[in-house]
Amino acid sequence: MSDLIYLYGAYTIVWAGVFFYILKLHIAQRKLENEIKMLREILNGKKSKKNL
Amino acid sequence: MSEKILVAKDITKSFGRFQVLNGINLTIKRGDRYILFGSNGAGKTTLVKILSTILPADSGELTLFGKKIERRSKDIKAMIGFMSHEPYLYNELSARENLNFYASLYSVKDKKERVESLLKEVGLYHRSHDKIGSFSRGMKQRLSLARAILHAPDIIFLDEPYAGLDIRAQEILNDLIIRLNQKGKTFFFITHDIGKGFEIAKRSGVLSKGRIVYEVEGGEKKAFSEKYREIIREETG
Amino acid sequence: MNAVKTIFLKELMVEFRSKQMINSYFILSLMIITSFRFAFSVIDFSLTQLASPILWITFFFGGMFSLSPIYKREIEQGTREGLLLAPISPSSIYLGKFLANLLVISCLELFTLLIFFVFFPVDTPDLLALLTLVAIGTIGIVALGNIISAISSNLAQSEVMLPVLLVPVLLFTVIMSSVSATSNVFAGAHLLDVMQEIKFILAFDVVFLAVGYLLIDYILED
Amino acid sequence: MTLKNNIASLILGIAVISILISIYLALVYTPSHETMGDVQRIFYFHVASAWISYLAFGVTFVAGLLYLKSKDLKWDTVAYGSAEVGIIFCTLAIITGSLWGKAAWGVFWRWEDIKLFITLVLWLVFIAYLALRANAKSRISKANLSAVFGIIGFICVPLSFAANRIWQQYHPTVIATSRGSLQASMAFALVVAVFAFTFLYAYLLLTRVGIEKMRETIEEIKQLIGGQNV
Repeated sequence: MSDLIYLYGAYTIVWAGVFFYILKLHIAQRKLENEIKMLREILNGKKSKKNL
Repeated sequence: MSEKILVAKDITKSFGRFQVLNGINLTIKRGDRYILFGSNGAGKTTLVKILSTILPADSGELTLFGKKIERRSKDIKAMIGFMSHEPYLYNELSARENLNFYASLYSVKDKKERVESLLKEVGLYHRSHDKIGSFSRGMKQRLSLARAILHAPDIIFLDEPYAGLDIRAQEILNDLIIRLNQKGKTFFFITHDIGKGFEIAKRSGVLSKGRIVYEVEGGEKKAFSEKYREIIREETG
Repeated sequence: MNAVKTIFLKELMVEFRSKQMINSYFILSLMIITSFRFAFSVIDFSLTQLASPILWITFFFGGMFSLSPIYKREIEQGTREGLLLAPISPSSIYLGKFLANLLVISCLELFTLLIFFVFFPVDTPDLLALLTLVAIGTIGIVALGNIISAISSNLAQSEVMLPVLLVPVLLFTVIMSSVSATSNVFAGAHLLDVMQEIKFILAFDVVFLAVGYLLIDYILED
Repeated sequence: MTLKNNIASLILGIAVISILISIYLALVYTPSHETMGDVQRIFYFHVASAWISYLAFGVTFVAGLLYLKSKDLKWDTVAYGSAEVGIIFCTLAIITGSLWGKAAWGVFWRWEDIKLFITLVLWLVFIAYLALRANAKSRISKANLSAVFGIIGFICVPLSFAANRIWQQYHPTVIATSRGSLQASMAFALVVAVFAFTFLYAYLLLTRVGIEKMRETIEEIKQLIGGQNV
């Protein structure tokens, strides 16, 4: 039965690996989305200033 | 004087997200001596590399000798000479071996006589057996010009040819260019230095932010350099 | 064809004047062979079994590091644009360089083989089989080494990147097949006995040459 | 943008549901293996990870070819994203494979096993691929060089797979452990696991490519802002 430790190990590694990768991607995505939003605002602000 | 040998239409080029050339329009006729001025980073080297077919453009149309340029068109390359501030020569080889190598690449006829006469023309005949690793910058540049005109090209591009040359070497280079131009060769230069090229230009232009913003035929040096300074001031804000 | 010959001759001339490849090959192969010899002088080992891997590791590392300057020196001297300007196809640059390096490295390997037999005197009943294997294995090393050298010369840290890129592709294809065949030859096999390996190594050679011939254009372009 | 997000959510949904089903199938529905017992249940997700890594590297190969043909950087982004996702699954496959090996053979790694070997070669090739991209000097040269290297690396694999069979003749052959013939229920669980992971891969690739595109948008906007400063 001690072999089961390998089963637990394998499942833990697979799902933890997938989970952390997805997490990492989502954090990166959020950060970039915010950055784009911020930059767009700066850009629009500049445009409206120029038009005045 | 009438045949258009180079026509560029809306040439653009970017490196990744960085737009270097923003739509270049340019026509060069046979027998021209065209000098394009521009500050560092204006895209001069990129432009001359595209015109001489080393680099492909992203978009736009380039016609040389009435033929549209596609990827690596060999017959057009044989009609182009290119001299850069890099000599494109092998330090391990002698002056003669370097020229022989390029003569074979271009399948020059009567290779031997052609190389001999060019070595004489650029004043390096007495050093032709020495490895060019020992040559001065001016000597290398002269040999580089010999390399560029080896295959009797119809148009010769020069990329900052005066870089690192002393006044004597500059004079020799200018003499050579004018002599060759009188024989019917077309020249296209780029440089950032108004002091050195303007005298021998038939036409001059200014490249700024990836566009040719000013062109003049002949003209006063003083007026031109004032205009040039104005453009550069505008560029840096 | 003319262009290939011109590049071939230029490459040989530059190499024999600068001796970049030749020097690094000699030093490296001598180091590897002697250090293996010293390492195995402390333990008992079977000469026939270990000779083949040692020989190929020497060829592999010698070839790898001596191939590193072949495109890099064109870039450092600024002659790459000169070649790209010329009315020749990039494939002939690849072929010319490949043939020149093949000649240089083959000569170096023959010399290495002599040193090797002095240090590791293995029986080789069929010398022809050994030489055939060395020849076709070398074609593979040089064909792929040329492509990877061209790739790494355009990268930052090119000295590190060359082995990083070359090892996974070369070691598990040409080198392992050659090691396996050569150890059979040392164990007494004849040319016909190792035909299967030879076919595989030849297949690798063809694939690498074809890839280099077809794709070198994209590598040389900036 | 929203349509794309919807598609991504749909794919993620399918992936999550099918993963839950496949976990149930793998842990509960299938019987214990005759000789290996419950440890054999590693096998489903091990095979699925390995399959996804082959698929991902295959996508990198094809995208590399398409890039060289079209010179469209979009394909290069796909190739890069797929290589990264492939490395993740390849790593998972190697770890689970060696755990399975420890249970089945008593050792973590058998050099004689051709599938382990090829997976390791692929892993090394694509680690080298990522290292190449990290050291490229410009965007274009990154795309060109990595496409060429990805092509070389990928076409070497089947050949080295075939050649490996010949080297094996001279290795002492370890008795091959027979997995036994797959029972129908086991085969079904495996198919579901592969299906689930394929959707997981599709979702990860979409997200990864999306992130790369956002990075490029940011560069673009920054240039626009910089341009207006003058």
